[in-house]
Amino acid sequence: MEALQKSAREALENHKAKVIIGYSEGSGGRMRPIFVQSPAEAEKLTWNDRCTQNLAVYIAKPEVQKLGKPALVAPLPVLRAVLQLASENQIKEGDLLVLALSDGRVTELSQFSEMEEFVAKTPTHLASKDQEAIERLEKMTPQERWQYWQSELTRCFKCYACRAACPMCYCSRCTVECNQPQWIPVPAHPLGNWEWHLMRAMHLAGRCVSCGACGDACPLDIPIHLLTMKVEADIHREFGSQAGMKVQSEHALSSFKVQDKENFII
Amino acid sequence: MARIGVFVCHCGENIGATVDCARVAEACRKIPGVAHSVDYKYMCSDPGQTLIREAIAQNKLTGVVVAACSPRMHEPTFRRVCSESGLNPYLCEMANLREHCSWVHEKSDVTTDKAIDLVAMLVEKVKRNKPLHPIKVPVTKTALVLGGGISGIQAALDIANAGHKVILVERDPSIGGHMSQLSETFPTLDCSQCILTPRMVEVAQHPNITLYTYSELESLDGFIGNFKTRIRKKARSLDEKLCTGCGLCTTKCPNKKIPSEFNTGLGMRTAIYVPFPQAVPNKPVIDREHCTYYTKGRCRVCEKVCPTQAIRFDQEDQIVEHEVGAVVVATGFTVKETDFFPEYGYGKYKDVINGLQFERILSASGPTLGEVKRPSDGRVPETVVFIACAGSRDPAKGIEYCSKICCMYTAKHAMLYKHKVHHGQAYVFYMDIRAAGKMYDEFTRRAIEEDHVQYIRGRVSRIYERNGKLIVQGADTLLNAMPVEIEADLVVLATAGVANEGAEALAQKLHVSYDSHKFFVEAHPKLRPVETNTAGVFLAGACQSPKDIPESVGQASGTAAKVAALFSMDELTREPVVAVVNRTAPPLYSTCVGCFLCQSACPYQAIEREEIKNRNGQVVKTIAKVNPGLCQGCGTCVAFCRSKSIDLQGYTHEQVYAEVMELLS
Amino acid sequence: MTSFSNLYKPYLLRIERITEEAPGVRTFRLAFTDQQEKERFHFKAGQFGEYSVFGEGECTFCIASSPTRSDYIECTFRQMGRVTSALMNLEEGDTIGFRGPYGNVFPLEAWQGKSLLFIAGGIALPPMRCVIWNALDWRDRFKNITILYGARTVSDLVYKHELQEWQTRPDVNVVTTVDPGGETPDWKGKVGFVPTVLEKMAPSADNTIAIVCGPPVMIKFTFPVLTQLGFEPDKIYTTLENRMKCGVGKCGRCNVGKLYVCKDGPVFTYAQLKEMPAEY
Amino acid sequence: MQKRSIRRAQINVLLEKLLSLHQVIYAPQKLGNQVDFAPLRDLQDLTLDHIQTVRSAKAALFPPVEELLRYQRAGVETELQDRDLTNLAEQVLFGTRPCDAAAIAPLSAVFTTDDQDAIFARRLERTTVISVSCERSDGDCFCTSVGVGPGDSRGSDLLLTRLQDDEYLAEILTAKGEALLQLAPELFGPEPAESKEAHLAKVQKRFDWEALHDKLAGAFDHPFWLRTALACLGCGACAYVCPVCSCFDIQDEGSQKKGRRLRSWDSCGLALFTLHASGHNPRSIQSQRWRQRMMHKFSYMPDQLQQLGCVGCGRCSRACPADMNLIEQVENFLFA
Repeated sequence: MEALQKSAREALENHKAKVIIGYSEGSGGRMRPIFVQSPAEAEKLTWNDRCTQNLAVYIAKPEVQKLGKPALVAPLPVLRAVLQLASENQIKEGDLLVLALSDGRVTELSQFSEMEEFVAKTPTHLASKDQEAIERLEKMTPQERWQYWQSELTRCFKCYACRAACPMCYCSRCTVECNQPQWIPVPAHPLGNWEWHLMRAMHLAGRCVSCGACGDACPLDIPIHLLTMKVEADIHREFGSQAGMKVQSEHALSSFKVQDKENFII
Repeated sequence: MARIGVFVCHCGENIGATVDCARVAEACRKIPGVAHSVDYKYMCSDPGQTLIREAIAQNKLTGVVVAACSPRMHEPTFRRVCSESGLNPYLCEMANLREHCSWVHEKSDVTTDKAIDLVAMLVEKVKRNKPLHPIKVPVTKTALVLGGGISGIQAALDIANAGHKVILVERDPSIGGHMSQLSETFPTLDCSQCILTPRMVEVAQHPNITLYTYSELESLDGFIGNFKTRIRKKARSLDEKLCTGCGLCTTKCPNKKIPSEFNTGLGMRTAIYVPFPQAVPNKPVIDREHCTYYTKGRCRVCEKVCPTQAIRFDQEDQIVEHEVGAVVVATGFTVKETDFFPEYGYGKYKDVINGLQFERILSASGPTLGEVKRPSDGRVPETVVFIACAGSRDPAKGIEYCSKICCMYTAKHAMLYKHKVHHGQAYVFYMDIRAAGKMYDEFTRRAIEEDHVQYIRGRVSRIYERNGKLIVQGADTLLNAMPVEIEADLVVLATAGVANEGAEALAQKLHVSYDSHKFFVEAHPKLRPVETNTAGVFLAGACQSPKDIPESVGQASGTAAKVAALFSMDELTREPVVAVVNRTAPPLYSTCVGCFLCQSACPYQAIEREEIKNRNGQVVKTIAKVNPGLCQGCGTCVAFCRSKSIDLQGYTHEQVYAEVMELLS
Repeated sequence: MTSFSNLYKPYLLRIERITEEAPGVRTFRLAFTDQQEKERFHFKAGQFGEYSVFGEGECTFCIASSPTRSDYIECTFRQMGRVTSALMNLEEGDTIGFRGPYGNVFPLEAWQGKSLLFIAGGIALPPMRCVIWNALDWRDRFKNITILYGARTVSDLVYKHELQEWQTRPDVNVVTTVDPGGETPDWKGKVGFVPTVLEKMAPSADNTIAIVCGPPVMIKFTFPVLTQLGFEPDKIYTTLENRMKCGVGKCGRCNVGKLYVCKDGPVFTYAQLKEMPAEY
Repeated sequence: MQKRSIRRAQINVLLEKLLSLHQVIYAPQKLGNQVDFAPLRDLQDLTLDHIQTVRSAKAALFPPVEELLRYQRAGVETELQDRDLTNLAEQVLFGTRPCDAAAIAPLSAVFTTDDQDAIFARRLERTTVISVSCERSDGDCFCTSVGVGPGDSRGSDLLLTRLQDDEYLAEILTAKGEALLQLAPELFGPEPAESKEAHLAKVQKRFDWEALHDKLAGAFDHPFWLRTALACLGCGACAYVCPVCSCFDIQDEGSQKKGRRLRSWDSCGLALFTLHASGHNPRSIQSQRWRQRMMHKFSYMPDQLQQLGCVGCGRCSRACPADMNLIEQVENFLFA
């Protein structure tokens, strides 16, 4: 904790960053994102297992951008989100600093190559509760799984907290908000909910950094992160690529390669 | 205010016998927005077309649906009719009542109902069609030909003779390619160099051809008619303008023990060298890897002896840039080395050689001056075993395909050997003899029947050395797999023809596809054999798959015809069915967020970046932009765009959605 | 059990006539399909309605025709989004939905005896056309009537025929202008932005009401000019166009401060606007 | 108003009775790790051992998706089918907390002031509210700061307060409450001797809403909004769990030929809420939208409808993925 506060303080004092986006103790045992702009405030920064928000989500926010160059307190998923955003041209090198957290140490990273190296040597497995939940779902029959998701997704009231909490959901106009035509129904009825969540899972396929922030954000505790995590794991297994590992990465599902079979094109 | 005209065609009995066309026309009349609906026996006939023309004028139609056959067949016909009647041709659509309905169903009411649905869907689509205009792209009438082998030479000459500029780029110091290495050519046994050299000279002297030898493609950008290319001219260490090609430097170079590439390692060359006497251009090049000056910092003999002071040790690679309208890829192939074959000694037996090496041994300009001498001791081999299909057609070796030329050149080799060593014995191990081609089968038969080459059907399992002889162990599968063992003096492997090293990297530079063997892939194996999937990039010769000389030349001329046809136009007209990135009012400007995943998904490199600037000239957003010259309208980007920011003109989200909703409601 | 009627159930109106005004801009003349509904229906200048294409949704426009002509209502719209695009595909004879009239009104009765200065830009003439015709139909109740109307280009001017008609009337002073570069060779009006032209016209503020409708940027530059010319803020009227859905002050969209534009507006004076948060 | 007593077991008997009369009972039930309001199918699922449900009971009066009408088109003619309100079920909100019951007043003020929203009004007419006073509270509760209390009877037809282990005080507050009593008078005992005050949760008053209201009036351009809204992600979680928030959207579903017009929940926190078709957005950044939420609840609604838009249930604080705690925000604002 002291190491994190020290790094943050130094980053501000040395003008390496104008704002540190980090975690602090919030209300009712919850953690809260904070925006530290002066060295004195750095003591509010903290880090523990309850920090589930993915802070990379704030990089694109206009109000945050106005504060100047940010430094992100970055446990692995945040760092991966940064790299994935970079690979999708949403961040430029030098736009931000990362205070990477691992094993209680803080590493200051400014170059993408440094971040890539850091990520490469950090294990990326899912949290055991998520892994177990996915395995439980995999063991279900299709009918059971259908039932499960039916009951979970029917509860959704489409507050879009999942989307808001996801650093990869940065579109200025989400597909559900495209109304010419209105592909995805707006209302939160079962069909509209299914279409929304399946569409989101597809849109995150190959892009999800498996941070789980969407599921944690859901006020109704719907484990939607399992959908994107499962798709991500499948893509990792089938194509060998993992989101948020490299800036110049080949996006498994959106890369045309000349050696791809392409009989379908002509 | 849509005023759509529906024209239902009976196509004679084709549709009329199965679908109640009158009922279709009547039902369509009731669709909101349909101002006119008729049926007619042959809509594509003159009277049929006249019906459409008159209806457009009388009913002030804003869109036309012709319910007839496949749009593949008559869409151009009906679009032309609309165009002639003052209606934008892209406001005309066809509902395919023949292939999609009458041909695949029995006559019944539900078949007619389906026909009505098909038309109604198109009516909803046409209501949302927008006038489109063909895209015009200017054409730079210069062709880039990559590779100076026989294919490249032929293509370059044909294009140049058609009156267009050609830039010919060859990686080696001389053009000529593999053909220049060959002794005689099948099936006529005329001297390869004798027929090739005049072509080489013609290339060098052609006013329309700019030749870059010892050069490689650095990059290719742009699109059909409008490519920009950068070519790396590797440093020859020589001022080519001053050099007269006298050859003094090559004779005086003290470094004489460098295996000659031209002679497939069977002969030696100097560090400053001309690859072969007939080279074009006849100018030497310094091999910096072996030159004593470059490796040890002293010598400079060539510089001293050069009568024109043409040597330039400090010369650097040079990048030249050209704008070209088309690219012919004719980079050829290579053959497997003998070290690929563990069963034949991993290349360690000097007297196990490949076919190309045997060509050099047979060649009058070769290391033995045409006398058949084996590499190990220079003796004339008394028994020579030729092994066909060395590597080819062998999935275990990862080369499933037939290399196509080996049967013929093996017959030629055996025949030429017999012509030169009359008492010698030639054996050919083969699997099948593939001699389809004009005078080809006759040729192999001559080898067997007239020159008494002994053909054994079977594979050679092993070669090993025993008492100075190569023991070739195989089986004769025509004799019940009877083991065969031959004591040979020389073994010639007809090794598989494979893609060049670097073919993959080149394909990526050119944005063309390649197969699992790294051969470049044609756009269609039958109907577009010389085109690639990248418009404006064409293929010729063995870079596509192993080919013999007649086929390579034929394909090169075919390619040249394609290029000449392209260059016959000042502008290319393209279908406007291309993707477009949406634009919205500021401050959003576009719903595109610039993730550029479409860019990596596009098979045609058609997605570019566009910077949107505000009034003060500051970049406020970078979004995707589709280059209409490159876009083929495949729709991959449309499907991929998460924010639905890309639409395919003529098949917009709105149109497709309206069609689907019409069907569902 | 109390009897309620469905607030969101629209009237069905038939498109009687479609007029092409400018590129992407059309006017529909609409008539009630139900005679009883027609007779019950009354509105005043400045009010708006929710027009619907069933299956696409609803869209908000002012009623562009005058309440003095009660056989029909008219609306003019520009193709912008989903509903207006669907409206574009409709034909004469088609039915659309209409809810309204909603909102407050221009207090024409209170303006009696005064001069009226109408200032409009682009597609914002329609909400004002209602007031203009209302005033012209009551011509003797007002003193001078001046109309300043500008658009980006000549082709973007809407109600071209009516502009001509007003121009030929001796009792109306009409000034039309297009933005620099938007003029055609035979353009006889002025060239220049509306606030600039207004400044040069320098109409008298004496006993005059100014009614301003236009894009936000035009309004922003017009108010200071009017103030400079001596117009009091409570003598300057405009109409706001916040996003709306319900039209009856419930859905929350058009909320500006403690007001709902749909219920407490859309007509506001400059004096009122100054008191409101700038969320429009 | 009369006071009676009722035992825990008899409450269940009352609910059974209501179920047998085909009344829909919305009641708190355990769902995974949460307690949420949902239509009660089995009394086993009922729980009262919670501080607050995740969602409010708002959905029973103002469902997340509501059909407004159906349409069908043939040629140029359109036929509208009005929403049939005669078959709306009688329903009971059971186990609402006093804050939830207090939220009905501001909610109906929105829907019934000036133009009556028929669907809402009809639902409200057919709704009976049986609230249960709070015995416990947590740090997110602040009902007392906004004029509500843990034993407040406002909005309830019947208010239950637990006195002993299984004995409840039953306050019959309205005619609908009286009807409940009449439904099964044998279930109710005499008025208990004890008053409820000692059994209510102690919710500390954190701020003075009138002071807040007054300060907000001049605070539209206060730098506070920009600073404090940095963490706000712009989702609708706070609005969707709120018992008062009632912004909605109207959308058609189906084709142009046939379909229905639906009303669905919307939120002023979502970026596109106020976006004009022209691309202009009066509230283009999140801090403006956050300000709107605060202003609307504590300034605009009291001015417009004489109702505070907040009942202090604390759900928004619990649901917020960025921990934008409302009490803290208010306290910070009052000191800012």
